[in-house]
Amino acid sequence: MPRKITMQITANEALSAEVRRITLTGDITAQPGQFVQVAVTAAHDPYLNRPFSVHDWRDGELTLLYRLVGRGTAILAARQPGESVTVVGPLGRGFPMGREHSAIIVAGGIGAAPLLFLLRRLQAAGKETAFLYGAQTAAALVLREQFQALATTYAESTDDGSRGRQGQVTELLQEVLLKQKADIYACGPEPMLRAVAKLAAAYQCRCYLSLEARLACGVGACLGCVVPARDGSYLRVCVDGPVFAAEEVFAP
Amino acid sequence: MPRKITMQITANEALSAEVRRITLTGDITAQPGQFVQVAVTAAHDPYLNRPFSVHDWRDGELTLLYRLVGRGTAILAARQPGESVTVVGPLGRGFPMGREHSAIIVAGGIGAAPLLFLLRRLQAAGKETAFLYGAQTAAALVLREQFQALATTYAESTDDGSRGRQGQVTELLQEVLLKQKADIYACGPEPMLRAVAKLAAAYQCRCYLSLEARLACGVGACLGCVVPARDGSYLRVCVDGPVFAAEEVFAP
Amino acid sequence: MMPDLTVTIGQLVLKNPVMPASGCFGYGEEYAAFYDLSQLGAIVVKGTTVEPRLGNAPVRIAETAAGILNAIGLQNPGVVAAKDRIRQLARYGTPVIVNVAGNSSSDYQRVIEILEDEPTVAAYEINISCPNVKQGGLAFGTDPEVVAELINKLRSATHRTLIVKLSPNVTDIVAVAQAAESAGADALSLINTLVGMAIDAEKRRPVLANLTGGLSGPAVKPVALRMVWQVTEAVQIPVIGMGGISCAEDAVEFLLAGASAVAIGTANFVNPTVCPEVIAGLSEYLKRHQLRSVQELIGLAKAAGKN
Amino acid sequence: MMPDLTVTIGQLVLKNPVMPASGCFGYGEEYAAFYDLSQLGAIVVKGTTVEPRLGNAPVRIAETAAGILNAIGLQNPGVVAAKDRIRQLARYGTPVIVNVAGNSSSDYQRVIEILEDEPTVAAYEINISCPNVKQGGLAFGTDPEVVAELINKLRSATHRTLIVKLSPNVTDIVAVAQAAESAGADALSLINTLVGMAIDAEKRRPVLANLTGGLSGPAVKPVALRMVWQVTEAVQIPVIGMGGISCAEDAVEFLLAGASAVAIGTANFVNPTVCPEVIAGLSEYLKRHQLRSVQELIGLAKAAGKN
Ligand SMILES: Cc1cc2nc3c(=O)[nH]c(=O)nc-3n(C[C@H](O)[C@H](O)[C@H](O)COP(=O)(O)OP(=O)(O)OC[C@H]3O[C@@H](n4cnc5c(N)ncnc54)[C@H](O)[C@@H]3O)c2cc1C
Ligand SMILES: Cc1cc2nc3c(=O)[nH]c(=O)nc-3n(C[C@H](O)[C@H](O)[C@H](O)COP(=O)(O)OP(=O)(O)OC[C@H]3O[C@@H](n4cnc5c(N)ncnc54)[C@H](O)[C@@H]3O)c2cc1C
Ligand SMILES: Cc1cc2nc3c(=O)[nH]c(=O)nc-3n(C[C@H](O)[C@H](O)[C@H](O)COP(=O)(O)O)c2cc1C
Ligand SMILES: Cc1cc2nc3c(=O)[nH]c(=O)nc-3n(C[C@H](O)[C@H](O)[C@H](O)COP(=O)(O)O)c2cc1C
Ligand code: FES
Ligand code: FES
Repeated sequence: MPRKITMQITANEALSAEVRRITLTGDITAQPGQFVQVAVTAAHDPYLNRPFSVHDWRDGELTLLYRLVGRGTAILAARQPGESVTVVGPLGRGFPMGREHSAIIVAGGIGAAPLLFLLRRLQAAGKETAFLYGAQTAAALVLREQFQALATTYAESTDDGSRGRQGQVTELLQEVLLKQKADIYACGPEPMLRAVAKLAAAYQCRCYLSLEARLACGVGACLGCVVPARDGSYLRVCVDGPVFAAEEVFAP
Repeated sequence: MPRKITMQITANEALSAEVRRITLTGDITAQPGQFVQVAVTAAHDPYLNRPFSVHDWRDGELTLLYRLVGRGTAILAARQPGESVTVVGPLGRGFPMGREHSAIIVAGGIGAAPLLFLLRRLQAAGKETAFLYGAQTAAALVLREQFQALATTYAESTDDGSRGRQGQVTELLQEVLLKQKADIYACGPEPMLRAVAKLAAAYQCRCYLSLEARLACGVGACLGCVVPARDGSYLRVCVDGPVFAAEEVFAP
Repeated sequence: MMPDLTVTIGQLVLKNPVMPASGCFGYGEEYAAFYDLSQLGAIVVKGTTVEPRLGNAPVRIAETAAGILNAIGLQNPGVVAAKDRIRQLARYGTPVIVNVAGNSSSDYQRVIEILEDEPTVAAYEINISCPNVKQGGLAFGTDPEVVAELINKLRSATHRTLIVKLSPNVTDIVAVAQAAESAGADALSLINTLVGMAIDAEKRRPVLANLTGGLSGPAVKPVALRMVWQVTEAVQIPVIGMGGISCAEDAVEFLLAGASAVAIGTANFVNPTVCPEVIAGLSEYLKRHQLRSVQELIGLAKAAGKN
Repeated sequence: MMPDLTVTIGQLVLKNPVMPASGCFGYGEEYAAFYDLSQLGAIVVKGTTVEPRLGNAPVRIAETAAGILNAIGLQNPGVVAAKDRIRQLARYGTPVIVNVAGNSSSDYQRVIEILEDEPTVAAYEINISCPNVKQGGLAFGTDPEVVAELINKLRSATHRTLIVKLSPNVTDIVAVAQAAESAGADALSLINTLVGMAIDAEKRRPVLANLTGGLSGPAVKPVALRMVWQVTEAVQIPVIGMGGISCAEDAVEFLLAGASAVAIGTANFVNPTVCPEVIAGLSEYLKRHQLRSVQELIGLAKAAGKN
C-alpha cells in the first residue's frame, strides 16, 4: 500500500556528470519495477512530485538513480545528507518474476535505474540472468561493474563505441535470443523498448517493459499519464504500469 | 548606482531563535540605511525578491540581519556558505549624517538591523551617540554587546523586563531628550516610529525614520510600496525612502 | 472543546467543509490507501457522462508555474459502470456528490435519471464548464440563459441537492451564478479550470495533444478567491470554493471570502493526505482564533473589506 | 552570423521583439541604472491619463504563488507632466510607446491630442483593460462594440501606430480582438492582468486596500499563451504577447504561439536585467536552432499544432 513517508537522506552522490544516486532511509517497502514520487520542494514551483523508479531497496534503505534533466532533479541534487524529504510510495505494478529459467535484462541509459533491484531478485530466485547494458557513451554506463558482478552474463554497447560493442543494445539482445529462450525485461528510451518488443515477439518470449509518461498524481486518480493500449483504450502508466507486458502496449 | 550582483555566502548563522546573520562577499557598495533585494530562490515561488537593510558593509563584505518570519527567510536560512546568491542593490536613500553633535539611535527589535552601520559611521564622524535598544524579551536584543561597545552611551528596555528597563524604548528616549538636543534615528515597528516622531517634534529635534512596506520592484518602477505623505501624495518606500524625515510621513 | 466544523450545502449536512474536487480523486479508491475516506466532508467523484468516454490523446498534463494544465477530456466509464463504483463508496458513510457532464441537456438529464435510484448519491454537481470537451461543454457555462434553461430542466429531474459548477472563463461570473440560482440550483461550486496552453520551446509545438487545457493549482487561487467573493456577494445559496487550495490557510481564505465549503483538487496529486490535513488544520485555526464553529468564518472578511 | 531580430509592429520597425510591459518600467529611468535602454526593442511607459492620478491607497501589492496582485490604480502624473519625462527617453533612440488610459473616449482622445506634437512618441497602446480603475476601465475592455467605437474615434485622432491592449477577463477575447482590428487598430497587445484577490487568513481581511487587484507573473503564462494563440488565429494585425515572461524560453513560446513581439512586466521586478537577457537569449536560441530571423519563429507552433 502506498503511503506518504518522511525519509532521511543518507547519501546523494554523483555517479557521472549527469547521473546521481540518492539514498533514503525510512519506513517504506518496494518491489522491483515500482516507483516513488518525490516532493523535491515544499514551494509551489516546480509544482508536481517527481517520479523515480526504485533502484534498490533493502533494510529500510531506498536508493534512487536519477539523471539531471531539469529543475526538479537539480533541486534534488542540491539536497544534503541529513535533510529529510517527503516520498509517496511504493507506487505502480512492478516486474513479474517470469516463467523461464533464463531472464534477459535490457537497460538503455538511465533505464538501468529499476533493473538492479530486479536483477538481484531474479538471481535470488535462482534464475540465470543476462544483463545487456547500452548507452550513448562509456561514461553513461553508470554502475556497470555492479551489474556485471551480479548478472550471470553481462554485455554492453555504446553508440560511439567508447566501450563494449558499437551499436544498439538490441543487437546484443538478438544475439542472446539466437542462443536461448528467456523472459525479457527492459527499461530505456521508447525506440529501444519498441525494438525489444519486436524481437521478443519474433522469438516468442515473454517481455516486460517499464514505460515513462508525464505523471501528475502517480496513484491512478487523474488519468493524466495514459498510454494507448493495443485494444484502443488507454492504460495509466502509474497504476496499470509502469511495467507492462509488451503486447499490452506495442503492436508486434 | 544599483546593480544586479552575484555574491558568495561566507557565513549564515543564528543569533537567536528568530534572528540570523548572513555575510556575503562581492562587488557592492552601500550607505547606512540603504537596503538590498535578495533573490532567495531561482524558482517562481516565492516569487519576489526579499528586501533587507544593509546591516554592515566594509571591505567588499555585506552583512544582513534577518528575522525568520516566513517562507523567503526560511529558504535564506537554509542557504549554505559557499553558495552564491543574487542581490540587487544598493537601493534606496539612506540616513543623512545630521547636524547636531549628538545623535540618538532608537532600535526596536529587528529594527536594529540597519543601525549598526549607521552607528559606526556616526562614531567615525566624531559624533556622540546614544544607542537605545528595545525588544520584547532579552533574547531578542541580538548583538547588544556590539552596539553597547560602539556607542557613546547605551540603554535598553524589554517589554517583559527580562533585561534593561521594563517598558517601551521610547521612555528611554524621553529621558535622553530631557538632557540634550540631538538628531534622532529610528527603525522598528510602526507604533514605535510614530511615538519617536512625536517625541522628536515635541523636543524639536530632527528625526529620521526607516520605514517598511511590501516591495515589488524595489527600484521605484511599480509604485507598489507607497506610504501616504503628509501633503496627501504618496511616497515610494523603496526610492523616496526607506529613510524619511519624520515630518514627511507622520503628523506630529 | 473541539470546534464545530459542520456546514450545510442544500440538503446535505457535511461534518466538515472539506471535499476533494471532481476529477482529482477518481472514484475515491485511489486515496483510500492513504487515509480513511470517512473523514471527508463529502466525496466528489469524477465527471460522469451517459456513454463511456475514452478521453483525449496524451500528452494530457503539462506542468506550469505553481500549477498544471490538464486535458483529460472527461475520460470516464459512463454512468452505468460509474454507478457500480459509486456504490462502493457507501461504506464510508460520507455524502457522495456526482459530477455530471454532457453535451446537451438531455445528456445531463439521462445521467441523473440513471443515478436517481442509487441511494449512495447525495447530490449532483452539474459540470457546465469543462474546458476540455469541444462540443457544447463550454457554451453551457458561459451564457446565463443557456445555464438557466439547463438547470430548470434538471431541477425537475431530481429532488436531490443540485450544485452548479461554474466556469471562470467568463466576463461576468455573477450573471451566470444568478441565472443558476434563479433556475433552482441549491448551491454553486467554483472555479473550474482556466483555459490555458503550454508550448514546448525546444520541440516548437504545443505540449498538450488537445492544444489547450485547464489550468489549476496555486497559480489560480487569486482568481478563484475573487470569484468566490463576487459570487457570494450576489447570491443567497451556498458556494463551494475551490482553485489552488493546498493547505488549511488556503481553505480559511476561501471561507473568509464567503464560501460555505471548499474542494481540493490538484493538491491531492502533490500531497495525497492534503484533505485530512486541511480538516485538522481548520480545527486548529478555529481553536487558535477562539471560534466555536467554522460557520463563523464564512464571509468574515467581507465586513473587513467594507471599511 | 548574428540572427536578425527585427520585427514590425504597425509602422514601427523594432530592432528586436522585446519591450518592457506598461506599468512595470515607470518612465524608464529606474532601469537605466542597470543597462543601456537603447538595447530594448521599444520602451513602453506607464498608463497615462489626462489628469494626474493619486492611485489607490496601500496595500497595493500582494505576492501570490508564482505571481503578484497589484492594485496601483493608475497612479501617474498626468499627460502634461508625463510628456516631459517621455521626452527624456529620446536619447535612447528606441521607439517609445505610450500606454493611454482613461474613463471615457474623450479622455483617451485628449491624451493623444496632447502627445501628438511630441516626436519622441512612436505609438499609443490603448489600455482598455485596467482592472484596477473602478469607473469605466473594465467596461471598455469587455464589450466588442464599445471597443470598436472607442478605437474608431482614436483612429481619426492619430496617424501613429495604434496598439489596443486587451483584457483577459472576458468570455471571448477573439471577439474583442476582431472588433479592435476592424476599427483600425494596427496591432494588439495581450494580456493585461487577470482580476484576482488575496485574503490574509490571520488578519481575516483582504490584503489589498482596493480588495481586488490584477494578477501577473509566471502564474498567468498559460492563460496568456492560449489567448495569444487564439487571437493570432483570428486577426491579421500583429500581436504583442505578454503575461509571465521571465526568460528567453518563455519569449520563444509566445513567438511560437503567434506573437510578433513580447513584453515583459513583473519579471523586471525580480530580475532588473531580464529584458537584455531575453534579447541575448533569443539570439542564442535562433543560432542553436539554425534560424536566420526571429520572424521565422512567429506562429511556428501552429503548424505543429495542426497535425
Ligand atoms: C514511472 C517513472 C519512473 C521514472 N524513473 C526514473 C528514474 O529512476 N531515474 C530517472 O532519472 N528518471 C526517472 N523517470 C523520469 C523522471 O521522472 C524525470 O526525468 C524527472 O521527473 C524530470 O524532472 P525535472 O524537474 O528535472 O525535469 P523537468 O524540468 O520537469 O523536465 C526537463 C525535460 O524533461 C522532459 N520530461 C520530464 N519528465 C518527463 C517524462 N516523465 N516524460 C517525458 N519527458 C519528460 C521535460 O519535458 C523537459 O524537456 C521516471 C519517470 C516515470 C514516469
Ligand atoms: C526596505 C526594507 C528593509 C528591510 N530590512 C529588513 C532587515 O534588515 N531585516 C529583516 O529581518 N527584515 C527586513 N525587512 C522585512 C523583510 O523584507 C521581510 O521580513 C521579509 O521579506 C519576509 O520574507 P518572508 O518570505 O520570510 O515572509 P513572508 O512569507 O513573505 O511573510 C511572512 C509574514 O510577514 C508579512 N510581511 C512580509 N513582508 C512584509 C513587509 N515588508 N511589510 C509588512 N509585512 C510583511 C507577511 O504579510 C506575512 O504575514 C525589510 C523590509 C523593507 C521593505
Ligand atoms: C486532472 C483534472 C481533472 C478534472 N476533472 C474535472 C471533472 O471531471 N469535472 C469537473 O467539474 N472538474 C474537473 N476538474 C476541475 C477541478 O475539479 C477543480 O475545479 C479545479 O482543478 C480547480 O481546483 P484545484 O486548483 O484545487 O485543482 C479537473 C481538474 C483536474 C486537475
Ligand atoms: C505593477 C503593475 C502595473 C501595471 N500597470 C499597467 C498600466 O498602467 N497599463 C497597462 O496597460 N498595463 C499595466 N500592467 C499590466 C502589464 O503591463 C502586463 O500586461 C501584465 O502585468 C502581464 O505581464 P507580466 O506577467 O509580464 O507582468 C501593470 C502590471 C503591473 C504588475
Ligand atoms: S499520474 Fe494520475 S493517473 Fe497516472
Ligand atoms: S517597490 Fe516598486 S516602486 Fe517601490
